[in-house]
Amino acid sequence: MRLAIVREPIDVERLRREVERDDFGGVTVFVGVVRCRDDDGRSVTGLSYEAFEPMAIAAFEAIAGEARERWSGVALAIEHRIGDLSVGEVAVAVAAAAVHREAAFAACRYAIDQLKQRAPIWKKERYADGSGRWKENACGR
Amino acid sequence: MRLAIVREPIDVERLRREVERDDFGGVTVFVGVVRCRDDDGRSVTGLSYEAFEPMAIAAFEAIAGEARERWSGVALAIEHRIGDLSVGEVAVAVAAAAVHREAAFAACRYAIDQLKQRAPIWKKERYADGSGRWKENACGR
Amino acid sequence: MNVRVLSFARVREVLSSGQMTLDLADGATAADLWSALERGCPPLRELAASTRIARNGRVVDGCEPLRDGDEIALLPPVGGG
Amino acid sequence: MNVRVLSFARVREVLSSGQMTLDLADGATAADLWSALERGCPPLRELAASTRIARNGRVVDGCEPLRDGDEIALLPPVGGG
Repeated sequence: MRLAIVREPIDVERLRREVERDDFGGVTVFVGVVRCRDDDGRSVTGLSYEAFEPMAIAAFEAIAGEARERWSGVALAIEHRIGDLSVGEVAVAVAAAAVHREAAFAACRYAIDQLKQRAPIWKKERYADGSGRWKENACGR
Repeated sequence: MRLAIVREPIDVERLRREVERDDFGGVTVFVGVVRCRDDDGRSVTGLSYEAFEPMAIAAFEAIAGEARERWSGVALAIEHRIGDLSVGEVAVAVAAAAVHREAAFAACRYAIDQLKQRAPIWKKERYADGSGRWKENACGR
Repeated sequence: MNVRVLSFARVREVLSSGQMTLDLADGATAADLWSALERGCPPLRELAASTRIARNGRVVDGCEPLRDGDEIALLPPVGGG
Repeated sequence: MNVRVLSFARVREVLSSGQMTLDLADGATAADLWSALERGCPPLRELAASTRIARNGRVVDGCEPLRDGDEIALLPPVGGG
Protein backbone atom coordinates (compact mmCIF):
# COMPACT_ATOMS: atom_id res chain seq x y z
CA MET A 1 0.00 0.00 0.00
CA ARG A 2 1.35 3.41 -0.98
CA LEU A 3 1.98 5.73 2.00
CA ALA A 4 4.29 8.50 0.90
CA ILE A 5 5.62 12.01 1.21
CA VAL A 6 6.45 13.37 -2.25
CA ARG A 7 8.02 16.46 -3.75
CA GLU A 8 6.42 16.19 -7.17
CA PRO A 9 2.74 16.65 -8.16
CA ILE A 10 0.50 13.90 -6.82
CA ASP A 11 -0.96 11.52 -9.38
CA VAL A 12 -4.45 11.08 -7.90
CA GLU A 13 -5.56 8.57 -10.49
CA ARG A 14 -2.56 6.36 -9.75
CA LEU A 15 -3.32 6.49 -6.03
CA ARG A 16 -6.89 5.41 -6.69
CA ARG A 17 -5.64 2.45 -8.71
CA GLU A 18 -3.31 1.48 -5.84
CA VAL A 19 -6.23 0.44 -3.68
CA GLU A 20 -8.22 -1.45 -6.33
CA ARG A 21 -9.06 -5.09 -5.77
CA ASP A 22 -11.38 -7.41 -7.67
CA ASP A 23 -13.74 -7.85 -4.75
CA PHE A 24 -13.94 -4.14 -3.85
CA GLY A 25 -17.01 -2.29 -5.07
CA GLY A 26 -16.30 1.22 -3.77
CA VAL A 27 -13.38 3.63 -3.70
CA THR A 28 -13.52 7.01 -1.97
CA VAL A 29 -10.79 9.52 -2.73
CA PHE A 30 -10.23 12.76 -0.88
CA VAL A 31 -8.04 15.44 -2.36
CA GLY A 32 -6.90 18.51 -0.43
CA VAL A 33 -6.20 21.44 -2.72
CA VAL A 34 -4.43 24.77 -2.13
CA ARG A 35 -7.13 27.42 -2.14
CA CYS A 36 -6.83 31.10 -2.98
CA ARG A 37 -8.25 32.40 0.32
CA ASP A 38 -7.83 31.43 3.93
CA ASP A 39 -10.62 31.23 6.49
CA ASP A 40 -10.12 34.88 7.37
CA GLY A 41 -10.72 35.83 3.75
CA ARG A 42 -7.09 36.75 3.18
CA SER A 43 -5.76 36.19 -0.31
CA VAL A 44 -3.24 33.33 -0.48
CA THR A 45 -0.72 32.89 -3.28
CA GLY A 46 0.42 29.44 -2.21
CA LEU A 47 1.38 27.10 0.61
CA SER A 48 4.78 25.80 1.64
CA TYR A 49 4.74 22.39 3.29
CA GLU A 50 7.44 20.60 5.23
CA ALA A 51 7.42 17.25 7.01
CA PHE A 52 9.48 15.17 9.37
CA GLU A 53 9.35 12.34 6.91
CA PRO A 54 10.10 9.20 8.92
CA MET A 55 7.59 10.15 11.61
CA ALA A 56 5.04 11.25 8.99
CA ILE A 57 5.26 7.89 7.23
CA ALA A 58 5.01 6.12 10.58
CA ALA A 59 1.86 8.15 11.30
CA PHE A 60 0.39 7.16 7.92
CA GLU A 61 1.15 3.51 8.68
CA ALA A 62 -0.49 3.71 12.08
CA ILE A 63 -3.58 5.39 10.63
CA ALA A 64 -3.85 2.84 7.81
CA GLY A 65 -3.52 0.00 10.33
CA GLU A 66 -6.24 1.48 12.53
CA ALA A 67 -8.55 1.88 9.54
CA ARG A 68 -7.94 -1.69 8.39
CA GLU A 69 -8.85 -2.95 11.83
CA ARG A 70 -11.88 -0.73 12.27
CA TRP A 71 -13.34 -1.29 8.78
CA SER A 72 -12.29 -4.83 8.25
CA GLY A 73 -10.07 -5.29 5.23
CA VAL A 74 -10.28 -1.75 3.87
CA ALA A 75 -7.32 -0.70 1.69
CA LEU A 76 -5.84 2.76 2.18
CA ALA A 77 -3.26 4.82 0.30
CA ILE A 78 -2.02 8.24 1.38
CA GLU A 79 0.23 10.70 -0.39
CA HIS A 80 1.21 14.14 0.91
CA ARG A 81 3.23 16.60 -1.08
CA ILE A 82 5.80 18.95 0.47
CA GLY A 83 7.59 22.03 -0.86
CA ASP A 84 6.06 25.12 -2.44
CA LEU A 85 2.59 24.64 -3.90
CA SER A 86 0.47 27.06 -5.89
CA VAL A 87 -3.26 27.65 -5.72
CA GLY A 88 -5.13 24.73 -7.26
CA GLU A 89 -2.38 22.17 -6.65
CA VAL A 90 -3.08 18.96 -4.76
CA ALA A 91 -1.41 18.91 -1.33
CA VAL A 92 -2.75 15.59 -0.09
CA ALA A 93 -4.68 12.65 -1.48
CA VAL A 94 -6.24 9.74 0.42
CA ALA A 95 -7.80 6.74 -1.33
CA ALA A 96 -9.83 4.11 0.53
CA ALA A 97 -11.36 1.04 -1.06
CA ALA A 98 -13.70 -1.57 0.38
CA VAL A 99 -16.34 -4.08 -0.57
CA HIS A 100 -19.08 -1.52 0.12
CA ARG A 101 -19.15 2.26 0.03
CA GLU A 102 -19.92 2.79 3.72
CA ALA A 103 -16.49 1.53 4.74
CA ALA A 104 -14.74 3.33 1.88
CA PHE A 105 -16.25 6.67 2.93
CA ALA A 106 -15.66 6.13 6.64
CA ALA A 107 -12.03 5.01 6.27
CA CYS A 108 -11.20 7.84 3.89
CA ARG A 109 -12.67 10.40 6.25
CA TYR A 110 -10.93 8.84 9.23
CA ALA A 111 -7.58 8.91 7.47
CA ILE A 112 -7.67 12.57 6.45
CA ASP A 113 -8.98 13.64 9.87
CA GLN A 114 -6.26 11.70 11.69
CA LEU A 115 -3.56 12.85 9.27
CA LYS A 116 -4.42 16.46 9.99
CA GLN A 117 -4.23 15.85 13.73
CA ARG A 118 -1.25 13.57 14.01
CA ALA A 119 1.15 13.63 11.08
CA PRO A 120 4.22 15.84 11.61
CA ILE A 121 3.60 18.03 8.59
CA TRP A 122 3.50 21.82 8.62
CA LYS A 123 2.25 24.48 6.25
CA LYS A 124 2.99 28.14 5.82
CA GLU A 125 0.55 30.33 3.97
CA ARG A 126 2.17 32.72 1.55
CA TYR A 127 0.61 36.10 0.78
CA ALA A 128 0.89 38.51 -2.14
CA ASP A 129 3.02 40.96 -0.12
CA GLY A 130 5.69 38.30 0.34
CA SER A 131 4.87 37.60 3.97
CA GLY A 132 3.79 34.25 5.33
CA ARG A 133 2.25 32.60 8.35
CA TRP A 134 2.41 29.09 9.82
CA LYS A 135 -1.08 27.63 10.00
CA GLU A 136 -1.96 25.05 12.61
CA ASN A 137 -4.81 22.63 12.24
CA ALA A 138 -7.53 22.55 14.83
CA CYS A 139 -6.36 19.79 17.22
CA GLY A 140 -2.95 19.94 15.57
CA ARG A 141 -1.10 20.02 18.92
CA MET B 1 -21.44 20.97 -14.08
CA ARG B 2 -21.10 17.57 -15.70
CA LEU B 3 -24.07 15.25 -15.07
CA ALA B 4 -24.00 12.48 -17.62
CA ILE B 5 -24.82 8.96 -18.71
CA VAL B 6 -22.00 7.59 -20.84
CA ARG B 7 -21.26 4.49 -22.89
CA GLU B 8 -17.47 4.75 -22.77
CA PRO B 9 -15.11 4.28 -19.80
CA ILE B 10 -15.43 7.04 -17.20
CA ASP B 11 -12.50 9.43 -16.90
CA VAL B 12 -12.44 9.88 -13.12
CA GLU B 13 -9.63 12.39 -13.17
CA ARG B 14 -11.50 14.59 -15.61
CA LEU B 15 -14.60 14.46 -13.42
CA ARG B 16 -12.55 15.56 -10.43
CA ARG B 17 -11.21 18.52 -12.39
CA GLU B 18 -14.76 19.48 -13.38
CA VAL B 19 -15.57 20.54 -9.84
CA GLU B 20 -12.35 22.42 -9.07
CA ARG B 21 -12.51 26.08 -8.11
CA ASP B 22 -9.83 28.39 -6.76
CA ASP B 23 -11.56 28.85 -3.42
CA PHE B 24 -12.29 25.15 -2.88
CA GLY B 25 -9.97 23.28 -0.54
CA GLY B 26 -11.44 19.79 -0.66
CA VAL B 27 -12.69 17.39 -3.29
CA THR B 28 -14.23 14.01 -2.46
CA VAL B 29 -14.64 11.49 -5.25
CA PHE B 30 -16.56 8.25 -5.00
CA VAL B 31 -16.09 5.55 -7.59
CA GLY B 32 -18.32 2.49 -7.86
CA VAL B 33 -16.52 -0.46 -9.40
CA VAL B 34 -17.78 -3.78 -10.78
CA ARG B 35 -16.69 -6.44 -8.30
CA CYS B 36 -16.06 -10.11 -8.89
CA ARG B 37 -18.51 -11.39 -6.25
CA ASP B 38 -21.99 -10.39 -5.20
CA ASP B 39 -23.23 -10.18 -1.62
CA ASP B 40 -24.25 -13.83 -1.70
CA GLY B 41 -20.69 -14.80 -2.62
CA ARG B 42 -21.63 -15.72 -6.15
CA SER B 43 -18.94 -15.18 -8.77
CA VAL B 44 -19.79 -12.33 -11.16
CA THR B 45 -18.24 -11.91 -14.60
CA GLY B 46 -19.66 -8.46 -15.23
CA LEU B 47 -22.62 -6.11 -14.98
CA SER B 48 -24.93 -4.82 -17.69
CA TYR B 49 -26.41 -1.41 -17.01
CA GLU B 50 -29.26 0.38 -18.71
CA ALA B 51 -30.88 3.74 -17.99
CA PHE B 52 -33.85 5.83 -18.94
CA GLU B 53 -31.53 8.64 -19.83
CA PRO B 54 -33.66 11.81 -19.72
CA MET B 55 -35.12 10.88 -16.32
CA ALA B 56 -31.72 9.78 -15.04
CA ILE B 57 -30.17 13.12 -15.96
CA ALA B 58 -33.14 14.90 -14.40
CA ALA B 59 -32.55 12.89 -11.21
CA PHE B 60 -28.85 13.85 -11.22
CA GLU B 61 -29.85 17.51 -11.63
CA ALA B 62 -32.31 17.33 -8.76
CA ILE B 63 -29.74 15.64 -6.51
CA ALA B 64 -27.06 18.19 -7.39
CA GLY B 65 -29.46 21.04 -6.69
CA GLU B 66 -30.42 19.58 -3.32
CA ALA B 67 -26.74 19.17 -2.40
CA ARG B 68 -25.90 22.73 -3.43
CA GLU B 69 -28.69 24.01 -1.23
CA ARG B 70 -27.89 21.80 1.74
CA TRP B 71 -24.11 22.33 1.67
CA SER B 72 -24.03 25.87 0.49
CA GLY B 73 -22.18 26.31 -2.78
CA VAL B 74 -20.84 22.77 -3.10
CA ALA B 75 -20.06 21.70 -6.69
CA LEU B 76 -21.09 18.26 -7.85
CA ALA B 77 -20.42 16.18 -10.94
CA ILE B 78 -21.90 12.75 -11.65
CA GLU B 79 -21.19 10.28 -14.40
CA HIS B 80 -22.79 6.84 -14.76
CA ARG B 81 -21.79 4.37 -17.41
CA ILE B 82 -24.24 2.02 -19.14
CA GLY B 83 -23.74 -1.07 -21.30
CA ASP B 84 -21.71 -4.16 -20.52
CA LEU B 85 -18.97 -3.68 -17.92
CA SER B 86 -16.30 -6.10 -16.76
CA VAL B 87 -14.97 -6.68 -13.25
CA GLY B 88 -12.81 -3.75 -12.19
CA GLU B 89 -14.44 -1.22 -14.47
CA VAL B 90 -15.90 2.00 -13.09
CA ALA B 91 -19.70 2.07 -13.25
CA VAL B 92 -20.29 5.40 -11.53
CA ALA B 93 -18.24 8.34 -10.34
CA VAL B 94 -19.33 11.26 -8.16
CA ALA B 95 -17.12 14.27 -7.44
CA ALA B 96 -17.99 16.90 -4.85
CA ALA B 97 -15.92 19.98 -4.09
CA ALA B 98 -16.28 22.59 -1.38
CA VAL B 99 -14.35 25.11 0.65
CA HIS B 100 -13.88 22.54 3.45
CA ARG B 101 -13.77 18.76 3.48
CA GLU B 102 -16.84 18.25 5.67
CA ALA B 103 -19.16 19.52 2.93
CA ALA B 104 -17.25 17.71 0.19
CA PHE B 105 -17.62 14.37 2.01
CA ALA B 106 -21.25 14.93 2.95
CA ALA B 107 -22.35 16.04 -0.51
CA CYS B 108 -20.52 13.19 -2.23
CA ARG B 109 -22.11 10.65 0.07
CA TYR B 110 -25.53 12.21 -0.33
CA ALA B 111 -25.26 12.13 -4.11
CA ILE B 112 -24.31 8.45 -4.41
CA ASP B 113 -26.91 7.41 -1.84
CA GLN B 114 -29.65 9.34 -3.60
CA LEU B 115 -28.54 8.18 -7.05
CA LYS B 116 -28.86 4.58 -5.95
CA GLN B 117 -32.37 5.20 -4.64
CA ARG B 118 -33.81 7.50 -7.27
CA ALA B 119 -32.08 7.41 -10.64
CA PRO B 120 -33.81 5.18 -13.24
CA ILE B 121 -30.79 2.98 -13.86
CA TRP B 122 -30.78 -0.81 -13.75
CA LYS B 123 -28.13 -3.46 -13.55
CA LYS B 124 -28.04 -7.13 -14.38
CA GLU B 125 -25.38 -9.33 -12.86
CA ARG B 126 -23.82 -11.73 -15.32
CA TYR B 127 -22.50 -15.13 -14.17
CA ALA B 128 -19.95 -17.53 -15.59
CA ASP B 129 -22.66 -19.99 -16.73
CA GLY B 130 -24.17 -17.34 -19.01
CA SER B 131 -27.16 -16.60 -16.80
CA GLY B 132 -27.94 -13.25 -15.27
CA ARG B 133 -30.09 -11.57 -12.65
CA TRP B 134 -31.48 -8.06 -12.23
CA LYS B 135 -30.24 -6.58 -8.96
CA GLU B 136 -32.28 -4.00 -7.12
CA ASN B 137 -30.78 -1.58 -4.67
CA ALA B 138 -32.08 -1.47 -1.14
CA CYS B 139 -34.72 1.29 -1.28
CA GLY B 140 -34.58 1.12 -5.06
CA ARG B 141 -38.39 1.12 -5.42
CA MET C 1 -55.33 7.72 -28.83
CA ASN C 2 -51.77 6.51 -29.22
CA VAL C 3 -49.14 6.48 -26.50
CA ARG C 4 -45.54 5.45 -26.75
CA VAL C 5 -44.43 2.92 -24.12
CA LEU C 6 -40.81 2.52 -23.04
CA SER C 7 -39.85 -0.32 -20.75
CA PHE C 8 -36.66 -1.22 -18.94
CA ALA C 9 -34.78 -4.05 -17.31
CA ARG C 10 -37.00 -6.89 -16.08
CA VAL C 11 -40.17 -5.32 -17.49
CA ARG C 12 -38.54 -4.94 -20.89
CA GLU C 13 -37.51 -8.59 -20.84
CA VAL C 14 -40.97 -9.81 -19.87
CA LEU C 15 -42.56 -7.67 -22.60
CA SER C 16 -39.85 -8.80 -25.07
CA SER C 17 -39.69 -5.22 -26.24
CA GLY C 18 -38.29 -1.96 -24.93
CA GLN C 19 -40.46 0.26 -27.06
CA MET C 20 -43.98 0.00 -28.48
CA THR C 21 -46.98 2.11 -29.40
CA LEU C 22 -50.34 1.35 -27.79
CA ASP C 23 -53.74 2.43 -29.06
CA LEU C 24 -55.94 3.20 -26.03
CA ALA C 25 -59.49 4.42 -25.61
CA ASP C 26 -59.82 8.14 -25.01
CA GLY C 27 -59.86 8.82 -21.27
CA ALA C 28 -57.64 5.81 -20.45
CA THR C 29 -55.54 6.11 -17.31
CA ALA C 30 -52.08 4.80 -16.42
CA ALA C 31 -53.78 1.84 -14.70
CA ASP C 32 -55.77 1.11 -17.86
CA LEU C 33 -52.55 1.05 -19.86
CA TRP C 34 -50.99 -1.41 -17.45
CA SER C 35 -54.11 -3.65 -17.63
CA ALA C 36 -53.94 -3.62 -21.41
CA LEU C 37 -50.30 -4.68 -21.25
CA GLU C 38 -51.10 -7.46 -18.76
CA ARG C 39 -53.85 -8.79 -21.00
CA GLY C 40 -51.36 -9.14 -23.84
CA CYS C 41 -48.62 -10.48 -21.53
CA PRO C 42 -49.94 -12.18 -18.37
CA PRO C 43 -46.47 -12.73 -16.78
CA LEU C 44 -46.32 -8.97 -16.35
CA ARG C 45 -48.77 -9.31 -13.48
CA GLU C 46 -46.16 -10.22 -10.89
CA LEU C 47 -44.26 -7.02 -11.68
CA ALA C 48 -47.30 -4.79 -11.17
CA ALA C 49 -46.62 -4.02 -7.51
CA SER C 50 -43.01 -3.03 -8.01
CA THR C 51 -43.22 -1.14 -11.30
CA ARG C 52 -43.66 2.62 -11.31
CA ILE C 53 -45.17 4.41 -14.28
CA ALA C 54 -43.82 7.72 -15.55
CA ARG C 55 -45.80 9.93 -17.89
CA ASN C 56 -43.67 12.33 -19.91
CA GLY C 57 -40.80 12.03 -17.45
CA ARG C 58 -42.75 12.27 -14.21
CA VAL C 59 -43.85 9.36 -12.01
CA VAL C 60 -47.64 9.23 -11.75
CA ASP C 61 -50.17 7.03 -10.01
CA GLY C 62 -52.66 4.73 -11.66
CA CYS C 63 -55.52 7.23 -11.89
CA GLU C 64 -53.48 9.67 -13.99
CA PRO C 65 -55.33 10.26 -17.26
CA LEU C 66 -53.22 9.80 -20.38
CA ARG C 67 -53.30 11.86 -23.55
CA ASP C 68 -52.58 11.21 -27.17
CA GLY C 69 -48.85 11.42 -27.83
CA ASP C 70 -47.76 10.70 -24.24
CA GLU C 71 -44.51 8.94 -23.57
CA ILE C 72 -45.02 6.34 -20.85
CA ALA C 73 -42.04 4.70 -19.14
CA LEU C 74 -42.34 1.50 -17.11
CA LEU C 75 -39.77 1.61 -14.31
CA PRO C 76 -38.94 -1.48 -12.23
CA PRO C 77 -36.99 -1.07 -8.95
CA VAL C 78 -33.71 0.67 -9.73
CA GLY C 79 -30.21 -0.72 -9.33
CA GLY C 80 -27.82 2.04 -10.37
CA GLY C 81 -24.41 2.60 -8.87
CA MET D 1 27.17 13.42 25.07
CA ASN D 2 26.09 14.61 21.67
CA VAL D 3 22.54 14.64 20.35
CA ARG D 4 21.31 15.63 16.93
CA VAL D 5 18.48 18.16 16.96
CA LEU D 6 16.03 18.53 14.09
CA SER D 7 13.54 21.36 14.11
CA PHE D 8 10.61 22.23 11.91
CA ALA D 9 8.36 25.08 10.83
CA ARG D 10 8.14 27.92 13.34
CA VAL D 11 10.70 26.37 15.69
CA ARG D 12 13.15 25.97 12.82
CA GLU D 13 12.70 29.63 11.86
CA VAL D 14 13.21 30.87 15.42
CA LEU D 15 16.34 28.74 15.79
CA SER D 16 17.52 29.83 12.31
CA SER D 17 18.52 26.23 11.72
CA GLY D 18 16.76 22.99 10.99
CA GLN D 19 19.56 20.77 12.13
CA MET D 20 22.29 21.06 14.78
CA THR D 21 24.33 18.97 17.17
CA LEU D 22 24.20 19.77 20.90
CA ASP D 23 26.74 18.72 23.49
CA LEU D 24 24.85 17.97 26.72
CA ALA D 25 25.89 16.79 30.17
CA ASP D 26 25.47 13.08 30.72
CA GLY D 27 22.07 12.39 32.26
CA ALA D 28 20.44 15.37 30.57
CA THR D 29 16.71 15.07 29.89
CA ALA D 30 14.51 16.35 27.08
CA ALA D 31 13.62 19.32 29.29
CA ASP D 32 17.32 20.06 29.85
CA LEU D 33 17.85 20.08 26.10
CA TRP D 34 15.01 22.56 25.62
CA SER D 35 16.42 24.79 28.38
CA ALA D 36 19.82 24.75 26.72
CA LEU D 37 18.22 25.78 23.45
CA GLU D 38 16.26 28.58 25.16
CA ARG D 39 19.42 29.93 26.77
CA GLY D 40 20.96 30.24 23.34
CA CYS D 41 17.79 31.57 21.76
CA PRO D 42 15.42 33.30 24.21
CA PRO D 43 12.57 33.83 21.67
CA LEU D 44 12.13 30.05 21.74
CA ARG D 45 10.50 30.44 25.15
CA GLU D 46 7.09 31.34 23.79
CA LEU D 47 7.03 28.14 21.76
CA ALA D 48 7.76 25.92 24.75
CA ALA D 49 4.15 25.16 25.61
CA SER D 50 3.15 24.15 22.10
CA THR D 51 6.26 22.23 21.01
CA ARG D 52 6.43 18.48 21.41
CA ILE D 53 9.75 16.69 21.62
CA ALA D 54 10.37 13.38 19.87
CA ARG D 55 13.31 11.17 20.76
CA ASN D 56 14.29 8.74 18.03
CA GLY D 57 10.90 9.02 16.38
CA ARG D 58 8.73 8.80 19.49
CA VAL D 59 7.16 11.74 21.35
CA VAL D 60 8.44 11.90 24.94
CA ASP D 61 7.87 14.13 27.92
CA GLY D 62 10.39 16.45 29.54
CA CYS D 63 11.73 13.97 32.07
CA GLU D 64 12.83 11.51 29.37
CA PRO D 65 16.58 10.92 29.75
CA LEU D 66 18.60 11.36 26.57
CA ARG D 67 21.53 9.28 25.39
CA ASP D 68 24.54 9.93 23.25
CA GLY D 69 23.63 9.69 19.57
CA ASP D 70 19.93 10.39 20.02
CA GLU D 71 17.99 12.14 17.30
CA ILE D 72 15.71 14.73 18.85
CA ALA D 73 12.95 16.36 16.80
CA LEU D 74 11.20 19.56 17.86
CA LEU D 75 7.63 19.45 16.63
CA PRO D 76 5.40 22.53 16.69
CA PRO D 77 1.60 22.11 16.21
CA VAL D 78 1.00 20.37 12.92
CA GLY D 79 -0.77 21.75 9.87
CA GLY D 80 -0.79 18.99 7.26
CA GLY D 81 -3.53 18.44 4.73
